[in-house]
Amino acid sequence: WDEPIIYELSRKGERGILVPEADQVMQSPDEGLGDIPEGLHRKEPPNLPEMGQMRVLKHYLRLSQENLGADLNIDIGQGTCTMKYSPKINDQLAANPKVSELHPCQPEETAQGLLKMMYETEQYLKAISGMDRFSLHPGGGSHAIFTIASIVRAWVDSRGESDKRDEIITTIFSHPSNAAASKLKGFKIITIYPGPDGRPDIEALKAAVSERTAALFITNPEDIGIYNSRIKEFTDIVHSVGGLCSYDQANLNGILGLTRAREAGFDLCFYNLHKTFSSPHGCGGPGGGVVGVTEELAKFLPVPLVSFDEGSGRYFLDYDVPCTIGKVKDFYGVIPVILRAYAWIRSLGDEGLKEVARVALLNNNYVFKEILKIKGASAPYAEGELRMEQVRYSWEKLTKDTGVTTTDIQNRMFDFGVHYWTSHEPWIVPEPFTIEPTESYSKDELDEFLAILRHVANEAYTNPEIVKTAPHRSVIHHIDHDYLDDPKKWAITWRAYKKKYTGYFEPKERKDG
Amino acid sequence: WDEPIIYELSRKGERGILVPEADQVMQSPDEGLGDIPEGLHRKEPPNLPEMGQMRVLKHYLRLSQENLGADLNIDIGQGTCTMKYSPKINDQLAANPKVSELHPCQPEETAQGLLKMMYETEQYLKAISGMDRFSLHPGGGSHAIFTIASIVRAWVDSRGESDKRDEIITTIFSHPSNAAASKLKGFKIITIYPGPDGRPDIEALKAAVSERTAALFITNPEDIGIYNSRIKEFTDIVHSVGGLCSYDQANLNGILGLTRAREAGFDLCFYNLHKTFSSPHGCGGPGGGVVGVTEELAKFLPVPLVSFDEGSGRYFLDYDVPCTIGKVKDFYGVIPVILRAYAWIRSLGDEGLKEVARVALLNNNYVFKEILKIKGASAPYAEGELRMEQVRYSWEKLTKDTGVTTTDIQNRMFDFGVHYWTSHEPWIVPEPFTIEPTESYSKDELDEFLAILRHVANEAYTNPEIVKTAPHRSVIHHIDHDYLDDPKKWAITWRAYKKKYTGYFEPKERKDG
Amino acid sequence: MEKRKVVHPYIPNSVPEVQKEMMEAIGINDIEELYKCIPDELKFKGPLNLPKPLLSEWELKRHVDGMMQENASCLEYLSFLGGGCYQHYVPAICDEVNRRSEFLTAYAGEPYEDHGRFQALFEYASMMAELLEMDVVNVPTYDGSQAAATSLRMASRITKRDKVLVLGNSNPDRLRIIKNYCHPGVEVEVLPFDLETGTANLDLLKQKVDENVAAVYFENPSFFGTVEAKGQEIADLVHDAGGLLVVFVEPNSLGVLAPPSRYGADIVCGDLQSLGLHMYYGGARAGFIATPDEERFVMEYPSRLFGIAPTSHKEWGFGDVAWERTSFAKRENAKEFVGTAAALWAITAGVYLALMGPQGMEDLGKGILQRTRYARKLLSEIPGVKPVFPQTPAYREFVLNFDDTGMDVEEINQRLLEEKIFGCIDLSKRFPSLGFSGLFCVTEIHSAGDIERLAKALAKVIS
Amino acid sequence: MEKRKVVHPYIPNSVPEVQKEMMEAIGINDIEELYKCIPDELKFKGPLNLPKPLLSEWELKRHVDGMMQENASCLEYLSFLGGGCYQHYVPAICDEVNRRSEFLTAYAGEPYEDHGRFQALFEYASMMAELLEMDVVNVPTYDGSQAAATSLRMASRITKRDKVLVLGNSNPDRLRIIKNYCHPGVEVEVLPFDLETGTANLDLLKQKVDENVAAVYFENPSFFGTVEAKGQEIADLVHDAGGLLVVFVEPNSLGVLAPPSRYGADIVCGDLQSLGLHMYYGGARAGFIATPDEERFVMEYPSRLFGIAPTSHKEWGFGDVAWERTSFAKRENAKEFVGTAAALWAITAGVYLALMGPQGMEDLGKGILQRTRYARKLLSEIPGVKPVFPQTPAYREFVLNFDDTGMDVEEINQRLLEEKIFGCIDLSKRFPSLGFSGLFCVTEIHSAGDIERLAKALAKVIS
Repeated sequence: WDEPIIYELSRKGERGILVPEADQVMQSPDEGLGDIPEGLHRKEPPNLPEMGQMRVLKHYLRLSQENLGADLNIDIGQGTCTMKYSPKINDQLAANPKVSELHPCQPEETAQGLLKMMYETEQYLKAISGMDRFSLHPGGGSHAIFTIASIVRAWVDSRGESDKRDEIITTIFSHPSNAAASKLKGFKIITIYPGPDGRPDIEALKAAVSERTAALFITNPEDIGIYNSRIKEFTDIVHSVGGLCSYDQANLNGILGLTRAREAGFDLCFYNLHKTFSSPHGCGGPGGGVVGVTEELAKFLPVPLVSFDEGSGRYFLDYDVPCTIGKVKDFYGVIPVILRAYAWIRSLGDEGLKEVARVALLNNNYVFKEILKIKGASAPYAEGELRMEQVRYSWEKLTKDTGVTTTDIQNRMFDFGVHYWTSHEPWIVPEPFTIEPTESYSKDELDEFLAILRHVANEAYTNPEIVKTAPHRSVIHHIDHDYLDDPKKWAITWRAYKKKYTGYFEPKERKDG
Repeated sequence: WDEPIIYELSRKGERGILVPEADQVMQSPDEGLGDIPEGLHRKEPPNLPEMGQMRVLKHYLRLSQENLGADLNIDIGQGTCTMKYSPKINDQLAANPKVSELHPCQPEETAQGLLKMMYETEQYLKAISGMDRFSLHPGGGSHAIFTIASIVRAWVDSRGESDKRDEIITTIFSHPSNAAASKLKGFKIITIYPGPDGRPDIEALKAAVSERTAALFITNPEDIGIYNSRIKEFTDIVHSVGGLCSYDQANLNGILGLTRAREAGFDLCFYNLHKTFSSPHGCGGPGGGVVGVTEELAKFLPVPLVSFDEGSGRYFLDYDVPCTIGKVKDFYGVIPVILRAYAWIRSLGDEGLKEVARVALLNNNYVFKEILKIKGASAPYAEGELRMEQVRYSWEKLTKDTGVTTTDIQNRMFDFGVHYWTSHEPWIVPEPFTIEPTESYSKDELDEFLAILRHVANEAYTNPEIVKTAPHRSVIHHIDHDYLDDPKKWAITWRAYKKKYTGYFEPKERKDG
Repeated sequence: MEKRKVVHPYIPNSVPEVQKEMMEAIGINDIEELYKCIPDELKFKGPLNLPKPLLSEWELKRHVDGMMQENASCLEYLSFLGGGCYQHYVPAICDEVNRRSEFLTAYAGEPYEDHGRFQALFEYASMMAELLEMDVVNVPTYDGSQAAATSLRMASRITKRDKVLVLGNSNPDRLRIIKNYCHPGVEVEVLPFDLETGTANLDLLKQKVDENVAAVYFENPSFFGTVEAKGQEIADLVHDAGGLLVVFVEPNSLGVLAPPSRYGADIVCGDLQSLGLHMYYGGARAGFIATPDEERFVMEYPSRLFGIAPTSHKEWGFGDVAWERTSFAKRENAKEFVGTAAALWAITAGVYLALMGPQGMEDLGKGILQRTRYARKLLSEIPGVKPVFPQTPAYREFVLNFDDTGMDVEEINQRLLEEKIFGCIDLSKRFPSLGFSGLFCVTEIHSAGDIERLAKALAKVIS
Repeated sequence: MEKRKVVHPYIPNSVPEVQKEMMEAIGINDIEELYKCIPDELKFKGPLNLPKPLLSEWELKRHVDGMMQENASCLEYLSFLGGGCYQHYVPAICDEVNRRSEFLTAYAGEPYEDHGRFQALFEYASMMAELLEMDVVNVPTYDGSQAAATSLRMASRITKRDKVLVLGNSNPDRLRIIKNYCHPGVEVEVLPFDLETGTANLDLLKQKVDENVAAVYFENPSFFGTVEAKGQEIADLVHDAGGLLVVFVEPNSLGVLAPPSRYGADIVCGDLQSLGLHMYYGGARAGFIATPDEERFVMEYPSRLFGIAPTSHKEWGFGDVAWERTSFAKRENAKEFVGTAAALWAITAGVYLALMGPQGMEDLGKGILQRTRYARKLLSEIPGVKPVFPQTPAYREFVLNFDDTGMDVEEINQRLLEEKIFGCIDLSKRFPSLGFSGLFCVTEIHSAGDIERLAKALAKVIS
């Protein structure tokens, strides 16, 4: 499709949908806005497109087809993000009007089904983590980290150590939000880098901890797919100086049911429901992040929790959280996402969840072995060891040999209808890419992805031009990035575009003219 | 996508969905089939594909993207079929479990909402047609014609004229099923051809009628989009010899609310709910055909009808139809389609329905004027007259000038992402195509379609090769039709393919070898 | 105050300014000029007698959903109704696929633009072919009854004979459809079934089958749920007389039961409703017809048949096989007629079969057999309740007799309704020879608890 | 009898033979070898304490739907609840689009593969920009409260000041979120509202606004539904002191009410729930932030911003604007943090705005104003019921006081519940200064009949 910007489809007078008119009795005799003062009237109608319903639908259907969702491609090229299958039945269950048409303030007795679901979900998460209490509020992984940082902040404050414990330690292969959200909550950040085996350097940690250490925010296995076997030592070290330990388990997929945060010595942890727990990613949300804490920290959780009253046999919204950080999100969490996670857990059970992790490991190591055979590819760190659920690879050699970079490879992979992502910044691993096969893909699909990767790597050696000039089969061609970074050129809305340009990017007025 | 045949995706052991097991108490101690005699056991499991759920979904999503539905393209190239907008809200209403999860034999008191909807729909159809009673049973337009032919048959038989009245008259521009279904019901077919103005020749009709005439089956306006103003004379002529008149209003779109079957003298008529009444076409059904008759013929309708009992205030399935032809379809009609039609009528009302017809005429005549300006295109018959809701055009001149045929044009139109159909056979109009813009498309979309058509016609004159070798941008390329018509070569299932071929169409054994 | 003209969301060009522009292009001043060819006396001038439009979606939704609120669905009530329409589980993916705009709103496109539709329907036919062990399967007809009727018409044309024998344990509504469809031209004789077993009366068949008989038709399982074990004998009988055997089969039984082709059926037909379609008050149906890959069969189909074909670039191509058979090509000289029927339901059934796979179909069939046995046994133990055809194996449905309860079936059903149970289909009127009997149905959706709930309610009702 | 291993439909490679094949390729004999790096003492060996799996979809669906059956939805009960979550009509197309696999399951693709997602989000921002009359709009945050909190943090960074003033007639839960989000680093002072009008106390503001104040924040309409008419005065006040004005606005009011940019707001924020999202028990939220197109604003956004850019072939291209601001690029040196938030809801809101168009938004706003007036008037006529802030115009919500009824709000709500009505949000505890008061809400889905039903029920309940 060569689908125009929606404003180019507008035709004055067309209507996409009609609104229920106020009945005669409710209409005022005048045409005006009643008691709204003149100054607050909108003088000109908002410049929204005017389109018939079918054209609106067609526009968005066409745009939808210009996407590669997990349902459509072999979506293992987005490492760290656990692009697993999101069962359609769970979408159907979440679309039930008995879920979607509930108001958060309706009497609890009329929402018992939903409250029970939330309560039970918490019980399952407790079993999976070994933690004592969960908040289902956060809207995503970064939000969960922010919530944890808020709890650490409240904990520090509650101990009167606000000025003393002001450092949070994290690792370079942990998600950037660990550093960013902690900073927001007023902590200084100390970042640990990996040792030669790819695992965070325990000596660096020892050097970093002190009575200023508020907490350790760490992932394990980290984004490079290597499990830190000494994780308990890490948490012990931090505990020894009185700090807390927070486990970033946004992606739990490689160890689900195999090992738990509790036994590894963590005080807090979180899961992304849109990763391990299968809720779809929705172009970047709505997702869900759930935060688990030990008994000691439960009193800091945001309100309300969902509790059960034995007496009345009723579930209720529990605001009795003495040191609560208050709220981090409107109402009680991303309900349709939580419901999907509930259904997913229920459909698999104990054995199923463990099989998820086992097959995620199996798939990943199968792909790992095959990628290492590709000329130009390598997997830095921990040579000879197997990996967990994902691997961060490097095209360093291929780039040296051919000049083709991981970004070039990325653009070329699109030509074959598969997604491929480089990696989070900074690129400690040179020319990186991260592959996470999850449990959702069959061997045949993994083989197909590998064949494409092999083909493109081979092209890099035999016909680098075709890779460097990719994509060739995308809806669009090379984008000029200058228009995204220069304040004079960027246009973040059509309104801004129209102020800066006429026609196709013809500047309205000369700059510095 | 280059999506394989589903059997190529099968992997032994994979499962797409699990079935609820019988509880322990229901399981027999043995693993066998209980009392089913050995000879009836299936010995080898059916050779169905074995696939994980995500892969099944992906397969069908990819196949879906390889279609041009009305929601996706400017679907005005399928004349006679009224490819209008099917409102999504109506799909949503039909998906209500209070509709989809009803059993046809459940007590009528538990299906009052649905029965009322059916009853009301009949009332609306009566208002629109002027007829006295409707059956909602038939599954489509051809099925409605068959139902009408069955009624005519029963009527003839009931009068003891089975051997005498054995002819049905139709016209060449009426849908082929008028002839075919009547033939099936034991009638001889007389086909009337158009006069120079494109309208069925009234003299030919006069010559055709006799005491053998059971009925006239006619469309108006016919597929070529010309309204026969003398239609009342036609029905009078047939009535004068004691025959019935059946109005094929599969497509009512050009005259909806503007003129009715009753006033034109018809005894029977039918509508396609998936054309005029907006139910989606579903790749070729499920559709719906509704048959309307005068009071005199109501006693022949299939059972049950839906009636209302004043006394109890209840709607009920009415089997009291004395001369019923019996049944033509399981249960009571295509409920989700009927519901959509109900909702569509309710959303538009009297004025809205008339506006549908008016805009269908407006759109068509706008397109008509523009197409006549294209070099090589013409619209046979009734020169200088406007058209109704569609037009049958001809590329006769273009083909003569350039050698490019309407089929070539068709294949080339696909390259621009629009649908284009030639016409029903036989091609009385040479190198035909039929355009029916309906009321659903904006002027901009009509202009876009016209621009494509103009472009392709121009290519025919300037670069005929590119048209003749089209399509160039389809998922697939030129198909060898020999494999569809030769019994030795055709394969209607993968099972048959595997018996005839190995690899890619390599014959398993030499023929005549 | 002048009323503003409604610009309807479904009719973009109802904008007055646009209409004016287009009228100018056409060269008219008033839209009415566009239908001046309709004679004045035929013009309909009054308002249609219709209720006020519900212009906003919300009002429409509120109205329609509100009306449907008066229905009680089989998700709310516990239902044991069958009789040709069955409550099986419909996988979410089936809905997902058939609600896709691309499938839902496609229609008659050519193989080049609608490649996906052709492939999906070819695959549907291919999977059905495996289930049935037949090499040709059509693009579906309106419903199973239409498929049955056409199968008999096909048999008549193939054998050039004009009489068919159908067993009396068939679905009586289906027989009405067959009779109308075959009239005139093919005589349909209904043979009484064996009252002892609910299956074919072989002696009677032996008398009746002769060289005038184009086909014998039976359903397996029958309308009563009884499984016909004498298929091969019947096939031999009719084949010996030069006729064909037509069997109407429940496809979802074929994970465990032998397909009719294994006991000699020449034409197999049935309905797809049990393969992933919601019940829709009996409104979701699609009929299949399967035959061997022989020209004498293939050329008699009225339906479209999609075949696979090579392309110039070695892709999988598809198209219509033997198009010239159809009424699209040949009008009254075609085989019967063809039109828009039920393609989307075939795609859906294909999705269902792909999800189920061989193991799923076996699990399904086995589970239904287990439940049928359990339910029949449990209910038969209730005092006053007698199983009908107790010696005959049953699939999914079975008949119980209530003569000893002193109640008629309608009353029993009415009382069960108070327990929020849809009980059984009353056979008393249509099969008086069975006394006060009812037809019960269980599927994979019924748990032991559900069946026990019925048993308890039934015991209470008739005690 | 050995139990067959479950091959789960979601885990294709749980087939034992496939696992064996893959293990061979890897060079291991047992899957456990894959996690031998986990020390034995950390390995979790017992079963997780989870209920038995519901392996079939049917069992899962029956279980979950059965559980949800215990809820009573706002389609079954007549609801007048608002307070931050609103029952507006969600057009079918909104659901249709956001349930499309292609949008639902896409994630972080690049502009070349996910062109449609980028365009849809750019268009969303563009339509919001017109509604708000602002030139920059972000890819949304988790919710409106997060947007409000971030807006205040942005204001603090822009002005390099660390104190913000927020009006006390704001949503109290939102203020809790703001306070936690701003701590530490930005001090949040809550100013009492004018008890007479339910709007800003201008005198108090004049005292409080000084050169330490980064921003003044208010909501329009306020938590009480009151419309703030003194926006320009407040803007002038804070601008004179070198601070910024941050306004949280209800976007669906902007078809009739002036956007905050017209009365001097520098940063405008809010929630998208009212633009085509179902309520989901408060679970469907997305926050927007809008500012002028000035570098000092743009560079302070933590969110992603999608811009339009030319391509080598003159198509419309898209990409991330000023990526280097974000925590993806800069970790702790970024502006706040960013992660997966609520993109799908933004696409949905875009669909909503495209469907509504200018006329739809005007009709919507006008209709809500009419209903608000009607409901407030009708209910206030009931003896014992007093309107609170009676002189202040209200949008969608309004407060009623029940002091004279002798009943508390909880009791009234309880009694209304018996009439199948969800009445009002009880303000008694959180706003004791308002006495026994409740917050009522009406939207375009309420007919006059609905409102009259409430009035009748309320009159009955308190009489």
